[in-house]
Amino acid sequence: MTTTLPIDQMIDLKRGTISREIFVSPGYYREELEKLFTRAWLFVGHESLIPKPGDFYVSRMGEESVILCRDAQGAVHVFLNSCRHRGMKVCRYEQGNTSLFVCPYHSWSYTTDGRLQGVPLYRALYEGTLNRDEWSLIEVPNLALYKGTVWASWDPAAPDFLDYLGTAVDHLDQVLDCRDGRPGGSEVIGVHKWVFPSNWKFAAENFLGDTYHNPSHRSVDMIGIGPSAQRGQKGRRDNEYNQGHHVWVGHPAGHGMHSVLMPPTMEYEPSYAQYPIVDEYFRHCFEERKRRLGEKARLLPFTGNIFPNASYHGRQPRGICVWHPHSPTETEGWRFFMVDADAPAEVKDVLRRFYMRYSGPAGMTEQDDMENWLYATAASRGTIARRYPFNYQMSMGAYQTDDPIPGDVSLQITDQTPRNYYRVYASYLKGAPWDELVGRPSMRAAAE
Amino acid sequence: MTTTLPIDQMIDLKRGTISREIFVSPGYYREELEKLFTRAWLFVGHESLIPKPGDFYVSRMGEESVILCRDAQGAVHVFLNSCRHRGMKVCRYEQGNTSLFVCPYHSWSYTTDGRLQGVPLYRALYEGTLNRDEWSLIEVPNLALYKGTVWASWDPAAPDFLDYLGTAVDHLDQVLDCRDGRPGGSEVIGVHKWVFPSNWKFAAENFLGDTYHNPSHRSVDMIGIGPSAQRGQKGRRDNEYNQGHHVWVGHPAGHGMHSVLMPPTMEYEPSYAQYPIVDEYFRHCFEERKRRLGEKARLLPFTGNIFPNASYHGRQPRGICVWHPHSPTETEGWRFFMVDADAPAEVKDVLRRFYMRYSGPAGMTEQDDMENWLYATAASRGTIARRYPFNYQMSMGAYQTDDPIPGDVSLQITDQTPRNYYRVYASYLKGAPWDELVGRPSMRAAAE
Amino acid sequence: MTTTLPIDQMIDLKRGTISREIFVSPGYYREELEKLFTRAWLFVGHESLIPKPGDFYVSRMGEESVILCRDAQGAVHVFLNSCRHRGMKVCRYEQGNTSLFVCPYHSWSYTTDGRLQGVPLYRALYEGTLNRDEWSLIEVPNLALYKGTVWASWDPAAPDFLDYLGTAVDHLDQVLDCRDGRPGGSEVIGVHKWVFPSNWKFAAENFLGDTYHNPSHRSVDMIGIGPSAQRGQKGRRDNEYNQGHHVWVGHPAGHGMHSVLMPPTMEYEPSYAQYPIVDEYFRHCFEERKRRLGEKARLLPFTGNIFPNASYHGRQPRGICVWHPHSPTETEGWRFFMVDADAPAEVKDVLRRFYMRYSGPAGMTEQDDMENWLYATAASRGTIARRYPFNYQMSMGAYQTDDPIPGDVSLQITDQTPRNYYRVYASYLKGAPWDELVGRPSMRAAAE
Amino acid sequence: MRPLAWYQLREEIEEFLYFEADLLDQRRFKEWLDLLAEDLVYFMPVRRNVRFGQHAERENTKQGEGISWFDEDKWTLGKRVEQVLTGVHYAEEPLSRVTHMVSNVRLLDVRPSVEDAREVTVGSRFLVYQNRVEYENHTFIGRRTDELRRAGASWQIARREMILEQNVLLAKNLSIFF
Amino acid sequence: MRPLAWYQLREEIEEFLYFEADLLDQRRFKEWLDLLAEDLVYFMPVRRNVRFGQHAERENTKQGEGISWFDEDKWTLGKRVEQVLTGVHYAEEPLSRVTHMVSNVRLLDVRPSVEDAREVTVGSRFLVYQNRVEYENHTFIGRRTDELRRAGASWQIARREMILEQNVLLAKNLSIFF
Amino acid sequence: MRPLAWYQLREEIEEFLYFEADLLDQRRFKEWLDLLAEDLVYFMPVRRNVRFGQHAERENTKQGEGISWFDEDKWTLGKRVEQVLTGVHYAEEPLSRVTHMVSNVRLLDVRPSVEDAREVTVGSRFLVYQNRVEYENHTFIGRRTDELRRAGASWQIARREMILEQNVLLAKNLSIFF
Ligand code: FES
Ligand code: FES
Ligand code: FES
Ligand SMILES: [Fe+3]
Ligand SMILES: [Fe+3]
Ligand SMILES: [Fe+3]
Repeated sequence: MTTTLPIDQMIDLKRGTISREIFVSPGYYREELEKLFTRAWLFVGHESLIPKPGDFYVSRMGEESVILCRDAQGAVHVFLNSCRHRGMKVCRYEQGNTSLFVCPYHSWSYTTDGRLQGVPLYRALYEGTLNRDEWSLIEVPNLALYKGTVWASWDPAAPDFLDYLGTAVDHLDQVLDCRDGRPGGSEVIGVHKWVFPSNWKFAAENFLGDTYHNPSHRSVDMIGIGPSAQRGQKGRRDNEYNQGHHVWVGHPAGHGMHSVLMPPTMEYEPSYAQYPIVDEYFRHCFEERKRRLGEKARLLPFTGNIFPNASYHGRQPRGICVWHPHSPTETEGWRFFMVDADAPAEVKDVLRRFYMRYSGPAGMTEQDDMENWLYATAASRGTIARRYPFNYQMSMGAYQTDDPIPGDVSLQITDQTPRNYYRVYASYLKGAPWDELVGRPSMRAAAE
Repeated sequence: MTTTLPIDQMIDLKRGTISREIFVSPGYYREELEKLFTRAWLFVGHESLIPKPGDFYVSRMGEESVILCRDAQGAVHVFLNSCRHRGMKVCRYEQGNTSLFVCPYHSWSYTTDGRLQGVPLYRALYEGTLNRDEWSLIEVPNLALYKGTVWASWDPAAPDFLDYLGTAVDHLDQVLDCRDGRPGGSEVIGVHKWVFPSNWKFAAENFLGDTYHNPSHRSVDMIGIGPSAQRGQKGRRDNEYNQGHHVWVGHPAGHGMHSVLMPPTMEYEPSYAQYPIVDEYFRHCFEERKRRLGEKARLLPFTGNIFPNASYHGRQPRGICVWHPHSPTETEGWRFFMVDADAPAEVKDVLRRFYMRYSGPAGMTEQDDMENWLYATAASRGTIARRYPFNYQMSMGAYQTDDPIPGDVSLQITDQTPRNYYRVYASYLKGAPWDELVGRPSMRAAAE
Repeated sequence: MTTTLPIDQMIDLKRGTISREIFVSPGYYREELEKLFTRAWLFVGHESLIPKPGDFYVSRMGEESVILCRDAQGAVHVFLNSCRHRGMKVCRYEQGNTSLFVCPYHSWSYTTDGRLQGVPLYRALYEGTLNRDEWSLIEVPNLALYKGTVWASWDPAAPDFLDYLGTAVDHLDQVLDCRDGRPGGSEVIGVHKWVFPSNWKFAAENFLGDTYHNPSHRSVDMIGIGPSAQRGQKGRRDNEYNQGHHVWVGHPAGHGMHSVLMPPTMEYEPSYAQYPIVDEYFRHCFEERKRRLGEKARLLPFTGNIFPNASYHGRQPRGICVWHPHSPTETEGWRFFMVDADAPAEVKDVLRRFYMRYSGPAGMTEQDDMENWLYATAASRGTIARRYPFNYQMSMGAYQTDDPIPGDVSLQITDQTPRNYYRVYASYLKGAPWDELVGRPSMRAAAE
Repeated sequence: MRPLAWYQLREEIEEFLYFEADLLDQRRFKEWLDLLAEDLVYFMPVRRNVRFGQHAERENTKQGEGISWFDEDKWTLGKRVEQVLTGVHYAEEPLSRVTHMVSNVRLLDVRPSVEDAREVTVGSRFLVYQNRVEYENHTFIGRRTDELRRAGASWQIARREMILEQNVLLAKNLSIFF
Repeated sequence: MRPLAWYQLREEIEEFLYFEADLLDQRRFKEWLDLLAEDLVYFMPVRRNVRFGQHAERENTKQGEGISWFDEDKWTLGKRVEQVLTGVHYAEEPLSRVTHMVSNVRLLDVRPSVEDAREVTVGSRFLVYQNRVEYENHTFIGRRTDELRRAGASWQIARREMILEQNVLLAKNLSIFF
Repeated sequence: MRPLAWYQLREEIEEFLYFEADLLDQRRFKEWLDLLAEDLVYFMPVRRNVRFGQHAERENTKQGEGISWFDEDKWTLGKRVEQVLTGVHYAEEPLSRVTHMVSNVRLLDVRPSVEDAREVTVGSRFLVYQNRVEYENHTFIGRRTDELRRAGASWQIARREMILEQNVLLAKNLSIFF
């Protein structure tokens, strides 16, 4: 189970098959940690978690604990949560405010901008040998703040975050912008953290546009748990997308999403039936957004995944979920639940209640996802099972590029987004240059 | 602990020593999974568990879950319990009856003969790309039904099951045939499943004829727990074998057993002292069997192991136990308890009660086996310990071939059956051809 | 995480950095088991645990269980606790007295001097093949008894224990000798055993003279838990060392300690304020020791570590702690608590109570050590973390050799003892000859 | 020593909680719903690792604000029961094997009086053991505070607060009731 | 609220079960045997993963049929005790360290009457913690239903059904009593 | 059946132990100290694996001799509380999340009489669940025997013996109270 054959032998995009090995093998898992999570841009958190100078929030990148913090000058940093002296975790609180990170072991202390400040008995014991400047907290070389969200990459050579996002930005914006179209303005109202015995990629793929797994949610669809359920509506959510065309879009850098393109004539679809005030609020936001964004307003987000492991829900519910790897067969999920910071209290209350019953380990919808991810992972570990690849043949070739919107666009449910995702995944495992990773067309042709 | 030196350096049949490595090393364990459990015939179950069309029973082969099922036409199949789409376990029930195996993840569905039938939105999403016939459930290429028992091998080149069994069949028959000599006719009245921290081969060896570990059962022998214990008899069972000669027999394909050869003059040995009706029943069976089988009736089964991991108890108790590997140091035991399907209710009741107090994790006898297997495994993991091989020198050379019965027959307690077992074991790990694996004499000479 | 680059690339003594790899990598861990724990002298126990013939105490060496026992003739032995037949642990009691170790599995039995005595049915089954003398319990080729303590090495070529100890013996003596200066005379009054998720070397280093981690014990220092705390004294212990100079000493074979050199004029420092009788006793011992040892009496022990994993506390508290490796990130600690065998009952009682509140998992002081070792290990496992070595630059070069006492002596807190420790550690992993391991000066120059 | 009536009341309440546990472990979910008041509050906060001194303020998420594990009403719990009963709620199909152990049952408040107890605040501890399929094995341990309301001969649960002693949830799902 | 006698009886029964647990954990196995009626039925079924709707019929093996974990009489339990006392029952040598936690003690039925209680059906939960040698560590959790019979000043166990919430037994042995 | 007073007393004692558990789990450590008698003995022995027949003599270390896990007085426990309250006792910083489950509460002895109970010997079982930071997770299970002494309207703990069912301690620390 530790064989690591060339990754190209694992991923056959022509035939539309992908080996189970990459979902269970410790070998490929190690490669992911060393070649993928150390280069790709990863979601770290949200500025609303650290509004004031000295505020910090402990997050993760790959398998490692990192500190997201705002220094005394208000600048945002991301540090590895490990002391440079003998490695102790310098911050074991989840969130808070501080002027110094004092290591519990030998009391080296670091300022909120990472500088090694306090070294007990420095003059007597270290003067002339220890160069404090070389022993600051390990900081990510690349940090990006985008509409409240915080992203980081460990690779100094990484392209700018917006280049990395590329054409996926239009979709991500619909998640991060206010419901009435104003840019940004979201806040995180809570976070769920939990571990589950599944490979992290099952979770990422699920958001990449695996609309095909709808039947697995039959139980909630039958009973109705959406914001209008008490008025007898079935299904998981309101029908905001009724008038639109669903699109599944893959982007050069591996991002993929399921969005909806509404008609120019789009009308507000009554929602939140049991909460008139909320319905009214969203009707207002809808009209306002149409006015403000015009043509661009036609794009509504459903779900998506920013390569490699930052998934989002766009509207009902709304939030970002990161799939932190623990092992080939264990993942730690962190979901950041989002609302417009300036939404009315009643709106926020209705939303948070819906989020809780929909999402995460206690969510009626996602519990069934977790169950499938678990047993798909388990049943793929065996010697015989690993001889038979997974099937990714859905809608082969059925997409057009940059039409009607940027990216490889499919108008039907498709495995094109995962095929695209694993094309890029393979490039990381091959240590490809960034040109290829962010998918210059030429490169893509080559890789396909 | 992951060294995998040539297996021949681990097994020294001349000197009668075997390295501890093969009982603890992840490396050899992986080799077993890849080269042994993918080729050898494995016990899967019993037809009495799936009497009707559509009946299924979820079993295991090596580390993997498989579905034993009887299709609508009544034919028996064994499938890997994993969806061809994205690997989900298609059946998470232990036993039942169905017309379709519907995958919970994306609802692909398979008929009871394994064909991929339902693919949601096939025409729209897969037509022309997905060839349904190529994506049936993964079925074992070799399946054998023998007197109610079901066996399977993953190797298309595997010989017929009866060739594989070879001369071991005479002994296995005594387990599977009716007590009165009629062929077959057994039924499974229950199954125990449990996990224990020991290498699986300790368990297999125990049944291979390790009569030498008798002293480990001193506690039950002292107090008496057999079917006549309430009449003051000590020991674990009745003395059915009193008049016979014990024989330990090794077979070319690696099977080994401890049986008893009764004299031509054999008489029924009063048993089940506290249950006159049962005693009478077995007396009748004994006479009837003698009449029916004549000379062949002289062979009575004690314990045995069909290579690699299907062990049996022949009479008191009676059943088949499979040792499923979980890791080098963990095993899942499945015991199928057997009786004659047409035995009187009182007989079945006395037997099942005896089986329960004798066998498995709650069995007074086998609890002490488990304890020894656990600590023998644990004490063999260490760096120093692994430098000292186990001793298999008992009764070296003390056997004759095909006399008085087929196989290498020893008339005294012997390590010849395990020596023979590990000779074959080594051939599997060397990827030997089937001629060698089923032990053509020439081949054996070579290997020795 | 299983890379094993040349150890020299991990340890940079010139720069004063050591890679995190050796604290978390399974590869280096395996190397330690195979090249270090199989050669170095390890602490096994104390004679007071096995006073009488037939007494045994089950101990550990590295990952393995060993039996420390005194044979019928009164000679002390250390055996691997595993049967030569099929590996069963022959002794599952912690301590006791016996004339034979009877294996529960097949009843082979061994005398207290390790000879294989009982082999059931020997004549019938083994005569002529099994040479009993070759199948005794596996005994350590090197055993040393020193002032009550028992040490062993698996390497037949190992130097004598006293050569191995070298100049560290003067410090160890202060732990093992009576408080009044009489040689030896200690007894073990109890043992703590517990497991904790940390690399074993964090624990060893802690005793090697990591005085720098004092701030981590701020909580006990603030409240005062020493033998005089009820009289309002703060800190962890009495101020016995007030008048002395602290010294940190590294020895060629890798041993290191923190001791105190008292002035020739040293006076007894009142201690045990709340126990006049105990105070009086120690005053008497102090004077008596001064009289008896003269100049040598100036050396008082604080903490130390005999390479590789036998740590000690010298006075308050007093005992030896062994750090048994379980995995790269798990360790089993065994602490043997010591007092003078002939100390008055009240003294012993005061000491044991202090030991319990100070030491081990229930000890107020060491709980905080464990916490730091755990999270230092955890935070060093990550892919990024492993790219940044630990800092060992404290007091670089600030030591003189054999002045004022033997060894590399530093008069200030230093990383010289760990630097020296890892120099030797690297030699073991390189399979160096004993000359180098016990650190002939020439060799050391070479290695530095 | 308290008046006899207090102990009798405690016994009565304790029996009610044991009865409830039996309904859940026997999967009599609809009968269980009948024990819940129409205005039920069912709350399990998320716990956070905070600095000494900040626990009262910041350790637990608050009912009625932000995101907790559960902050629900009876309607939602009814939906959860409905979902299990569809037979296709895969996270509970096959059904989990569950044991609810309830201990440390304490009357924290009785209103208006012990003699005429119409509302009681009850503290207890729970250990909920969930085992499913073959190897899924979880033990959820924590503290409960319930508001019970007299309902004829029996009681109804008006409020339940469950303090699960975990930060990162060490389980894939919370698909069972507490 | 129930009559006082009911609660007194429950307390009496509960104390009996606690007393029994003490006998087991203190390894007073022979005294424990004295608590068992001559016609004792001691039953622990094997649990199976079945489709929704089939649980009542097929989830648990049945007492008196086929193979369960335990389906025993007093004689067999006596043998188990005897075996431990030989000192060479290696699965219990050295002896396991065991704690029986009993909770949720409920009177399910009292016959013929609370005032004259001769037989009672009692429900409870068990957590049996077994730790042996150095690292063997098992926690068995489940539900018990006991039939108790008045025997002079004390009680006897006439029937014990133990529902262990596991399918594949996650332990190497069941060498202890429940 | 025992006199009613006995059961009332048992209820009173049980409530006291539950109250104590609440103080600990709510981290009201100073209030907890007030429940301890000045001459308290707080004892947890080390358990050993010994041959059959030697248990009474050699299984557990003895109070007042040698080395146990805990063999302490009130002063030491006071120090332990003080240490936690410094906010820099890192083994408890951030504070552990702890649940104390107490069960099998039995009156083993009442002195001088049930009517005038001034001292009682109480047996119980404990399950102490400790979860800290993110993944540290420990369950300590065992048996307690307490000597309680009437102190005005309440009780004081004069002696507590805790039998933890482990040999090698399967936890990095014992930084909490039992
Ligand atoms: S590890 Fe942080 S100061 Fe030493
Ligand atoms: S995994 Fe089975 S249908 Fe998708
Ligand atoms: S293993 Fe010890 S006698 Fe066989
Ligand atoms: Fe989903
Ligand atoms: Fe056996
Ligand atoms: Fe320390």
